[in-house]
Amino acid sequence: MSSEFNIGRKNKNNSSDFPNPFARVTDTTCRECHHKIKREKLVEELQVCPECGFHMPMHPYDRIATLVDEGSFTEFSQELTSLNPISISGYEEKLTQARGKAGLNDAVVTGIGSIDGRQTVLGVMSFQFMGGSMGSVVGEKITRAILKGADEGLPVTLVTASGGARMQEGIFSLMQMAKTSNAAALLDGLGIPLFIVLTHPTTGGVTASFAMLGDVSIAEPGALIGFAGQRVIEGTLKEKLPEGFQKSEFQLKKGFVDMIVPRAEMRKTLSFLLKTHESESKGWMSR
Amino acid sequence: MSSEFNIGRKNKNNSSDFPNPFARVTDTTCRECHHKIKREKLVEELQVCPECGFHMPMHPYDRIATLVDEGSFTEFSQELTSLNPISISGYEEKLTQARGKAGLNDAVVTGIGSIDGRQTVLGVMSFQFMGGSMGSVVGEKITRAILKGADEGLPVTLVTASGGARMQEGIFSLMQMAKTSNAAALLDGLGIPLFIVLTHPTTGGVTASFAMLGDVSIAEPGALIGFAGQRVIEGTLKEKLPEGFQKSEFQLKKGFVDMIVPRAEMRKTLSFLLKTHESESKGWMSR
Amino acid sequence: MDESVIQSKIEEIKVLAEKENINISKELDHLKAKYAPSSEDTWEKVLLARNIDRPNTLDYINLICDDFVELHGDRHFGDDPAMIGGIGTINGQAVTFIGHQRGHNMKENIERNYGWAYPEGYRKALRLAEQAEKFHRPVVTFIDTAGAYPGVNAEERGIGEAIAVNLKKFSVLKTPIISFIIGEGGSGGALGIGVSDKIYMLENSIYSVISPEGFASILLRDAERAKEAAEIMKVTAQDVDEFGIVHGIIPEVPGGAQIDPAFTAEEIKKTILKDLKALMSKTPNQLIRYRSKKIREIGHVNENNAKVQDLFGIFGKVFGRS
Amino acid sequence: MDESVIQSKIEEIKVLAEKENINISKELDHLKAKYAPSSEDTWEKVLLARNIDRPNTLDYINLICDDFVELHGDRHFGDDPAMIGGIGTINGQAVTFIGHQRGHNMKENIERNYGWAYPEGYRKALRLAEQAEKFHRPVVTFIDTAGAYPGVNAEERGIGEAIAVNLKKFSVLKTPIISFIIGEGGSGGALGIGVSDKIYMLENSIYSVISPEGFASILLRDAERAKEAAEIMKVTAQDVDEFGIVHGIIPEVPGGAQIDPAFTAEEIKKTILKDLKALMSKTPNQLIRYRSKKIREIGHVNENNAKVQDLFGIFGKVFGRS
Ligand SMILES: [Zn+2]
Ligand SMILES: [Zn+2]
Repeated sequence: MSSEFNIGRKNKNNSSDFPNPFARVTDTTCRECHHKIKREKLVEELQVCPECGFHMPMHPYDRIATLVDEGSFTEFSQELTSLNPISISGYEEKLTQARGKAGLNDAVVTGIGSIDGRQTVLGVMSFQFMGGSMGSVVGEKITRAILKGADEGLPVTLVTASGGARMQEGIFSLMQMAKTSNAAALLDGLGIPLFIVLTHPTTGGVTASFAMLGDVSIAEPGALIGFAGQRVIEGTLKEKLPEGFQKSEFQLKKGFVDMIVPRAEMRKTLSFLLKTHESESKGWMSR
Repeated sequence: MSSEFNIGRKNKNNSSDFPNPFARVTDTTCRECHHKIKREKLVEELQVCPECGFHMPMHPYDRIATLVDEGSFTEFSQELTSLNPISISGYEEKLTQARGKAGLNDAVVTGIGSIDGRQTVLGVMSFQFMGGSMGSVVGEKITRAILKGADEGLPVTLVTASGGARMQEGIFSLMQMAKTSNAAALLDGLGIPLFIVLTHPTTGGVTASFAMLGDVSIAEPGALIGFAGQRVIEGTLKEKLPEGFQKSEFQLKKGFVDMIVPRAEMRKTLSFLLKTHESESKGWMSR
Repeated sequence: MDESVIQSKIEEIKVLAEKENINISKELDHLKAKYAPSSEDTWEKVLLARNIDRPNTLDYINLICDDFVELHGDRHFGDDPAMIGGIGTINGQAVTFIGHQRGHNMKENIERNYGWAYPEGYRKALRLAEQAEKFHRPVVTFIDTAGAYPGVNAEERGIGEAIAVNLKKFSVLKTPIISFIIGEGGSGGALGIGVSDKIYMLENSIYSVISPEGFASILLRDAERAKEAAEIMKVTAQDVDEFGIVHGIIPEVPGGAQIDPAFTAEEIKKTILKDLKALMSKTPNQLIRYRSKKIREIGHVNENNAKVQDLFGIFGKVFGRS
Repeated sequence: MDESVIQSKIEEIKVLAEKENINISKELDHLKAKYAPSSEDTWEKVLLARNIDRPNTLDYINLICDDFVELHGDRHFGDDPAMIGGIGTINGQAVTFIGHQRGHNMKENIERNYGWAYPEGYRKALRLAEQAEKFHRPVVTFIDTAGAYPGVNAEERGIGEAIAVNLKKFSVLKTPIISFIIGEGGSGGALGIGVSDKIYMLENSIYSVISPEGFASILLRDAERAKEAAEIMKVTAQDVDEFGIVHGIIPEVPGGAQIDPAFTAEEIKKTILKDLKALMSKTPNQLIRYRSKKIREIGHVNENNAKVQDLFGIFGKVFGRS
């Protein structure tokens, strides 16, 4: 477990001691264009490759730092950890490894923060933690986050990154799709907005549940967004994939995302959405 | 004006003297396969060609007779006639001619009848009357029929046949699309069913309004159903029309009609729908 | 004091101002436009309504809004570039904008399909309207199309159904809707985003059930007689206003809105702000009842030789007594 | 008295009846099936669940309903033959049926795309479910798919979005929903019509987050180890029932439902009638609250080493106190 991570963990309910943004970032070679990038440059660019524009996966705490007002974030449900519901051998060890590697208890961080003074519940997934897969903990934390918004009348913003369901939890992981989608239905019934930010990659059971249920859906450029895996489509069905298949730009053209927003403008965009969805504007209307 | 027609007109509010079904039918040559058909055979076959199955346009009174329980139909708004809202020269004369030819005041007959004892508001269009075009009278009568259903809690069944908006009424004919669709919205809000029977041909402004707003949509076999005219698509845009384009079977495949029902089974099908949409079944549920 | 007197007074002031080297020409142009007599020539209006330089939906949005974010897609099939939409703020008030989008040149027009929208365009419009309803944002639509796209693909994906559903759902949408016909308002494709609480036509816009060319070819049996058809059909803003179908006419500078887009944009903006003030004081039920009644009253019929309106008492049943 | 004792008693009676030439063998077969011990072999169940002769959705509808009318289309793009639906009556009660449709031979399977539905299939399912809701008809769904179609076209038309919207909307649909997994219940494609008040699995059906083959190839790194994967994943009706995820198991005759479809159909029919009696006495709010709570409780987590359920008091807020 890295020392940067411990800073965050120790002071988990004390937002002023939020872990240093990008403390975990190191010199990196871009996976897309193989350009070498110094740590300082990468931090400055919010982990976007200055050469090819690839938006690299981010640690949830780093992402949160780029989105919320400084010191405004309070995490909740941080101590939630997984059991082994279908008794898969090796799952506990895998979880322990992932915790150490990602510096998180599971694949999502949830809390409340504000953007330009407007509060939102915020859930940010981590692709580093077992491929961002959704098991009982991710399902429960996303559900709690959405219901927290419902309960407190706060907009909910979820930043997705996931390979899909966590197969090690068998049928229980499938059910998290229903659980998170039901939470979205309840939020919808109260007329409270759900904003979804789709980042690279968002696939499988997360795409087929809450990730596609945003009132407004924003994608980062070049993110892979889809349900079926590309290898399944190519392999099993021998279909040739069209150019740019399942990328953000493809999903925009196909009508499934509202806009593509570069990481550097994400905060500003969310701020505008929070402003234009404010509940004061309801005043004139009886429900 | 034919004598058969006068029978119906004279006794307009007396359902027991409903005009003799098929009194207007004569020996005919099928327009599709050029098969010659004797009057008796044609009546027996409900004006469906026994050779090629073409479902010929029917006079509204004939169609009503094939659908409702004998003696159960009472017409309303029969006296509604058109004005000349944009002062088109020759429109009044055209209307007078059409009245004589079709034996109707305008292109739709509306009333209340029952099928196997279950009441429904019924509106049946006539393609013979100026191509079933929708002007102020058709718009008003369809709207009244739908609102009658809303007012009395009765299901509404509309049998369409139309070339589209009545251009002689200019912008007023366009507005009938909004009017009939608004009526459908109000009916929908009360949870009362709207059943649509699409017959040959149903196109233009009628397709782009109430004809596509059925809770259940039934098409007769081989009916042309579409928005843009085939000549417009072929002529203006030089697009080649696919086989069976805009026919019932095409619309079924494209997902816009629930089922294709031959004329001989239409009454039975509507009866089943009226039964399974009965309001008693609401008893268990608070609204 | 009639319009021609005002016009000549304005010209006098302009000459004086120029002599004194005072730059008030822009303000004077506006004043002039406001009191300019409308062109009497119907065909000239048809041509102006279709003018490629005429401000389009995004032009007006950019001139009117403090900020605007475009939203894309119908969530079913695609994103139609001929129909755009998004959220903007006008003097801080959030508004959902929806409109047909035409181009200013060949390249843009090919990209935008000349403002002929596909079913997915109308479904995007409805999605954004329902999003606005959910969050109690008013809706402003800009109508600028010769019609829905009359092509094989549009038919295959149900252009008739898409328009019909919009007519139905916009007519009972629980949030204020204000529409502006900014160019050509053609047929069901125009009406598909045109069922509203308030609808205005720009001075040189047209609104018709079919294009003059179509009318000519069908009823006059000669497509060349479009000019004549336009007269017969009564398609100008002034005609349609006289029929009581729109709520008013938005002025343009002489020669058309393309000469001074900002002037017309400002007029549109003022109209939106004024109407929103009135509409936002109403309950959703009041809005829908008014909107339904207004639609319900359009048409010319008689019954036993008397002009009739018969509401069947249904509005009470649908809306309660509020 | 355990099952094997019952079985031998049944055999005794059968022999007696045959001697006396009394034809009660069918009744006895059913009795036998009801008390037959389940096969202990997981892979056998997987193969039975996929058996091409196994009764499919339309088979059960025809066996259960007095009358049935199929309804088609999603009103947006197409009619998906892999997902069927319509209105039927059971002892006079109108019910909306929805289900994946597989074929019994190659030709039918090609026509039905092997029960792999496209987005338009899921959207048709939702349309019919919302139609049922509007007219207060209960919904019965039959789940029988290896999964949603994993192809380019399905992705292009938003298979993920279509399933997600179904999960959301079925979970708060204001009418009773009863589901039966009749064969293979594979992944999101199964769940897409599987969010219900009551869900049952047929004795030889399976329910899983991914196919055993997929699990084997990803987690066991060998697609050939599917048999082993099926054991590890715990996919049988008996496993899933033990997890508390379904409400019960519907019996089949020994050897599988294809041997006596009428027997299983009758069991399904009895279950529907019994459940409808209970569910139709509830208000829509009660239904949704129960459905939401049931979904909400599925999952195994701990917090500070204690097993938790935390409802945030939200249900009161959403549903009121009724
Ligand atoms: Zn790069
Ligand atoms: Zn024939």
